[in-house]
Amino acid sequence: MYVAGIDIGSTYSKAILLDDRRQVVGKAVRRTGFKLNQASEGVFDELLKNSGVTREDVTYVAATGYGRHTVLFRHTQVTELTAHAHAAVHLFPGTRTLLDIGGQDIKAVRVDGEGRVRAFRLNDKCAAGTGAFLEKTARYLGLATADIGPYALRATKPVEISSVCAVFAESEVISHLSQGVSAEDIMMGAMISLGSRAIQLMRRVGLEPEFMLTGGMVHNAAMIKALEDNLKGKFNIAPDGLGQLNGAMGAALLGLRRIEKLIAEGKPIPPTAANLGTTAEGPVRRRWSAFTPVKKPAEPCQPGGECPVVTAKVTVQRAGAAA
Amino acid sequence: MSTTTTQPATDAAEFNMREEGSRLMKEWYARLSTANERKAPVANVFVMGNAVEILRTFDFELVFPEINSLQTGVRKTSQEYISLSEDYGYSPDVCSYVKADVGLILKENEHPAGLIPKADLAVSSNMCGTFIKWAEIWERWLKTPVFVLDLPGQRAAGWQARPGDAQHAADTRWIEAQFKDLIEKCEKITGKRFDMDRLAEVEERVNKQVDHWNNVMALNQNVPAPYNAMLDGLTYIGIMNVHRGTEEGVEFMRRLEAHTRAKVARGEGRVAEERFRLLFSGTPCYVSMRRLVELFETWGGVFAYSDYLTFAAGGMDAADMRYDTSRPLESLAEVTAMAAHRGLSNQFFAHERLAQQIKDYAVDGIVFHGIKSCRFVSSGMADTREFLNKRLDIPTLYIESDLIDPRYWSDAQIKNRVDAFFEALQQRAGGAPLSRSKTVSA
Amino acid sequence: MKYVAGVDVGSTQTKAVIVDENRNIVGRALLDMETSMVTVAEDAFRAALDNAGAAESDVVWVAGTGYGRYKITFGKEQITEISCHARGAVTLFPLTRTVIDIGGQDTKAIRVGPDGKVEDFTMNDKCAAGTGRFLGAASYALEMPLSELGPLALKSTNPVRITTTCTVFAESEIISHLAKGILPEDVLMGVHQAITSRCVSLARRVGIEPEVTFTGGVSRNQAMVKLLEAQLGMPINVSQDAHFCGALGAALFSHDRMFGEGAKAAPAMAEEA
Amino acid sequence: MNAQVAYDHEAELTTVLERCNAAARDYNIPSKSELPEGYIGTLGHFPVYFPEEIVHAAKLLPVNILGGGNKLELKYADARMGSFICSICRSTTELGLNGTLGDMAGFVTHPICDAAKHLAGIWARNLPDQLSQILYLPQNVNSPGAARYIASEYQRLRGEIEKKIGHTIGDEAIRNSIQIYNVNRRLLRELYRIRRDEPWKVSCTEAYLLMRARTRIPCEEHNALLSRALDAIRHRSLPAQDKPRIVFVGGFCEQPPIEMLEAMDDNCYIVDDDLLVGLRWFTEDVPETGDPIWALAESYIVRSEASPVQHDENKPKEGYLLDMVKNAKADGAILTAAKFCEPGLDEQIAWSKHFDAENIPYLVLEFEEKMTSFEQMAMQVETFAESLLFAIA
Ligand SMILES: Nc1ncnc2c1ncn2[C@@H]1O[C@H](COP(=O)(O)OP(=O)(O)O)[C@@H](O)[C@H]1O
Ligand SMILES: Nc1ncnc2c1ncn2[C@@H]1O[C@H](COP(=O)(O)OP(=O)(O)O)[C@@H](O)[C@H]1O
Ligand code: SF4
Ligand code: SF4
Ligand code: SF4
Repeated sequence: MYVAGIDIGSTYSKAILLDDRRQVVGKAVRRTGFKLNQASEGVFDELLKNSGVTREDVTYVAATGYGRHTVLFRHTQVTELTAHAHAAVHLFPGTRTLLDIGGQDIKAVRVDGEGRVRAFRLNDKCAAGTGAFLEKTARYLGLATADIGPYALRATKPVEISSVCAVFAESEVISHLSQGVSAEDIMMGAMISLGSRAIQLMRRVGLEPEFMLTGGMVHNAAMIKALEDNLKGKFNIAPDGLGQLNGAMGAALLGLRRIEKLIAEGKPIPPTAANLGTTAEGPVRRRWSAFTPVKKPAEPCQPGGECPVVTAKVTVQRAGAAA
Repeated sequence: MSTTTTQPATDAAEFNMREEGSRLMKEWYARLSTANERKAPVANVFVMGNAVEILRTFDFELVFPEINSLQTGVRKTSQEYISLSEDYGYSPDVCSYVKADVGLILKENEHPAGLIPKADLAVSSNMCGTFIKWAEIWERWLKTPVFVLDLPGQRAAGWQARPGDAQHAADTRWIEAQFKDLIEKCEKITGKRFDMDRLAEVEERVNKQVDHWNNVMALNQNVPAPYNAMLDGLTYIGIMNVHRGTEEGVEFMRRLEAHTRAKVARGEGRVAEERFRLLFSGTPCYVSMRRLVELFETWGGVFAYSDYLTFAAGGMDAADMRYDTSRPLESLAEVTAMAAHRGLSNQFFAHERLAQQIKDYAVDGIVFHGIKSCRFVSSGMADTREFLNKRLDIPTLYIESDLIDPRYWSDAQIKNRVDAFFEALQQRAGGAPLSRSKTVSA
Repeated sequence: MKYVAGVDVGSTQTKAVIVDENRNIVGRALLDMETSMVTVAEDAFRAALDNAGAAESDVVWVAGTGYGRYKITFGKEQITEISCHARGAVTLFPLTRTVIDIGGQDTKAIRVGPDGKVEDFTMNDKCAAGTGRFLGAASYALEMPLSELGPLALKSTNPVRITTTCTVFAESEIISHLAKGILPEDVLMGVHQAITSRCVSLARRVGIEPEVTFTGGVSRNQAMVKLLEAQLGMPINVSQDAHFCGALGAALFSHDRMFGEGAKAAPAMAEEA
Repeated sequence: MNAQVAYDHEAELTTVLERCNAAARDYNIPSKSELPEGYIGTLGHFPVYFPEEIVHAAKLLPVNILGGGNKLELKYADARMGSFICSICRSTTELGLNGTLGDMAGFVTHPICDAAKHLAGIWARNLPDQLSQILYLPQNVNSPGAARYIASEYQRLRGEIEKKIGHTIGDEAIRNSIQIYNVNRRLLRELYRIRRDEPWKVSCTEAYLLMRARTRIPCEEHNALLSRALDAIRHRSLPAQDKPRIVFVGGFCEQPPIEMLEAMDDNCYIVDDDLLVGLRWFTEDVPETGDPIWALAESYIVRSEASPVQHDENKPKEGYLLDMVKNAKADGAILTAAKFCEPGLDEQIAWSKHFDAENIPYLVLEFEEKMTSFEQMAMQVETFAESLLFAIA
């Protein structure tokens, strides 16, 4: 019996296949791109290829990540926080605080001994302080994502990027370069800035050791160094590149637990949306937010201006008993 | 409550305001450091609406948490305190004074100026809504008994309660009732009986002090202005608050007045060449105040006045606000009611007051300093500015930063705005935007 | 003939203008930002000299402005871009009361009095949303030069709404819209609308009075001009030289200093515009 | 299941909800000609609590000004407000400046926080024709004399309104209004009882819309709507789902967007909350006999809820929240605060630390009236629900 965990992140899609003894059978990582359902199909196909199994062999699929709802062949879904927490404690039972740096957000999570989320914090909707900040800086310096780490490790005198905006950081990079600061030092400086923001987020949930780092940043040795220097402590990092796959792993583990329970109770495995041939889950309740039942616009329409009032036409669905 | 002997008054010219001011502050902090040891009663109070006069009669040592917080800013350690409280859970959007104080609690009262004693009573007021939330932190965390003094402010535009009218009488009655309640609480805490005569003595001293204060303020109407309202003025106001009603406080203000008069007589100004007189509206950015003043002074701009000095002195800037020491408690309630009206507890007449100050101090422009932390000061500011812009032809500059949170000070941006402001002032004065009088580093 | 010059060292592009004794623009240059502000400023200045056919020794005064004005080592004076844009705009269009300047990193709104003097101004803080850089993100995502964005956007019939305000994330939002099969022009128009509404709300802080003059690099984008006009409900002035407005203002201040007293807008300039 | 009967109740509820939704989410003030029968004008007031009875007795329609929602584009307000002021204050200013609230006879704020208090001054400067005032609800309700002071403030308000409308407001009229509002508060208490006991019967969003309608329509009409709705809700037969029971607090002043409430409904049962707490301020009926002003003033002190904007030694706020959790048998709480809301943000910490000590799970969220993207928020609520249920296992 195999269970797959699929994590559709904003930047990368990750997939992992576990057998019933919770051993890793295969894994796959690819850029998410912008067609989310293609990403899930793509990463799943790759996973099957890497594991040498067929679709039919996979009993259960658990999805997570920001695109989890687009995985039509999923049996269940959990949020990435729940998934990360679960896998973290599975891999390192002592983990209590988790840091996940992804492409578009940072998450700090405090977990209990059973891998349950106790508290968490996410950064705001601003690219300063996410992987995107690093990638931007790297782009100005003409570096590819995978090269960032080794490159920055050569830094001798890092200069911090003080700009709070990932865009304005560019001018700062230019001005540093013009003052003769080396690109390595700038790159490392960017990581130090990012690192201090990330650790600050961890403090908000309470810095309880052990710590674990997950997400794509585990590939970046310089970033790990910047983080550990700031934290004055060590991060647990999953072996065999599982760090980035942590979310997928968590989903798969939770999937396994679920299926074990179903089997123990003698219940059948529920069908997926793909099985049923539907594309999305139907709305359960009426969405009052979808209407703007305003008799007249909230303000007089400006000539040529855009009308601020959206009067959406919604076909009334009768929810409840009759449905 | 003067236990330390004051130096006999020397010639006004010898008076070193800065040294004298910092000596008084140091002494005050030193007394605080030993207060708990000495088992002296301690009260936390706020700068506005605090009934200090009553507390003094019970010999309370006064802690001004706002001053503690601003001092962390002046001493450039605020970031540390703020970070501690943010790590504890406080949002970046919370008033940074509150956060610095929470940091202080987390650091077990270790303040750069000394040990801050644990309070036996906190007197909060509704002048600023945050005071109440702040006091609730002590109430919950440190179990400090909190007395919230409810001071009715102005109800609407265009009218103020004045002695003699029914509204003023009603407000006074309510405030007096609360004072009586507070006195009872103080008696319980200190085990002392309230002494009406001592209240009269304290009030007598406050009367003198306020007279000097008002004279000092008025002296800055001279050209050139003898002091910078946003640098020197901050020292004055510190003393005015912590030494309100003490002998030392009266003496400081007396000498300050003499000293300032002498300066005016000599025609000495704060800057070598006073080119623009400005009014500063809002609270200062303590971490970067020197830098800010420098940005202005290199252009020959001096702050002749600041409305901060009005409301942070407790709104006691009007001549008729003197205590009648023959009936101390009623008079305290009456004056407090009026001060609450004059204070910034509402926006009904902020613009009128500024318009008056523009005239009095003959300023060329107003600098509005919006404070991220302090919605008490910032909420109506932009609107006041709009209003003044429309009614009076006066140039204004609007900048934003924070009281003591250094992260909100963006030097390049503020410099850009200040430079552009002066260029505009200069153009108005008829010239092309010439460079500043001194060169300044970019 | 003696000349004065203004150099505007912006965050993305550096502009230089040479003005002669009669206040005619005789030379212009525009360079993309390279790694060093100092050299790019000098290069722009030289290029403008070449363009004017003037010798460096004939230039009697150079004023610097823009984000990197303190980096100009050869300049004699620095003036903020607020004063310079206002001056430039008032010179090009003497009836100007409001200046909207959208550059690579700043968006500014300036209100000037009937005498052409700055009365009030406001600019964006610490966030690149609503600046020219937002268009830069679109240009990167669409792999299309800046100059083609405007014309394409104008073809849109059904613009999408861009919900992200962050310039960095906007790039991915743009790509995801494209991936969903939305037409590039509709996405682009959405981007333009997002910038416009941010700018207009900024500009409203100083109060918008006609005439409005649009300056800065983004004024070269016709779609932005159209949208701003629609949102403000009034026509706006745009000149060929709007991109050089900051540098022009700096040059004119230099001119005042060297040849004139007082700052009377020269009608000759307005005719040329 | 008798589909016919159940369907009728559902349809009835839908009708009522549609009416409420239309009223609740209309930001316009009825003009003279649109006013409901018997009313001569409108008087706006700001959250949290306001003695609407006095206004109602004057035949003015009390309108609770709750900001502008997330569809309003700010055009004028940004110039009047620094960048660190909460959304409800900005959008309210916008509605004032753009003329939407131009028909009101007046606008009264209360000193719940500095931003709200200052709003009255801004109003007075920009809309000088309206009666813009601060009604000082005291922050020291524990000193003797507080009730007398509140009564004198109410009396003052009454006088101001009388001047504005040109005739007196009789005691009898106020007593009558108290009666009508008492009925309303009883109905709302019943609505909340159902939410505590059978949360699957009515969602937080539905309850909110039902309640919010009162901020725009006459209390009498609202009473009728609520009775119909409650009847329908009691007959509703929806199955209970496996969702955690949650108490939601922090929406006492700035209004959380409907989308946010829906995101919570999707993942939890919100069994109690402090939404529009001012409408439910009194925990018991206000006395319907005797001096009505005194009845209202005294009730403000002795028969009232706790709120983050009211300091009362006798009502520790954590205690009140803890009671809320206990009485509703909640599994946890969502502690929100509006961005830039000083009282809310301060209170959030106090609550969360107290919950840490009591070992009650909670989720901290920050919202803004004007937010338009809810994905991240929904994800957080979902994670919180998962952590409570661990439903997967
Ligand atoms: N090989 C690598 N070297 C350095 N950084 C990497 C590498 N791979 C990914 N990253 C970083 O990790 C981030 C993506 O991490 P991931 O956790 O997969 O994101 P998400 O889940 O948000 O899609 C990228 O922004 C990138 O900066
Ligand atoms: N040909 C063009 N067409 C449209 N937009 C342009 C063009 N050239 C430049 N821009 C826009 O102008 C911006 C630069 O404007 P500029 O005023 O020079 O800014 P700065 O002074 O900050 O460098 C660029 O970010 C770009 O978006
Ligand atoms: S909000 Fe302002 S006045 Fe109130 S406590 Fe904070 S700094 Fe002081
Ligand atoms: S500050 Fe910069 S990184 Fe942050 S939201 Fe704005 S544009 Fe994006
Ligand atoms: S949301 Fe908060 S800050 Fe805003 S008005 Fe209400 S209580 Fe005040």
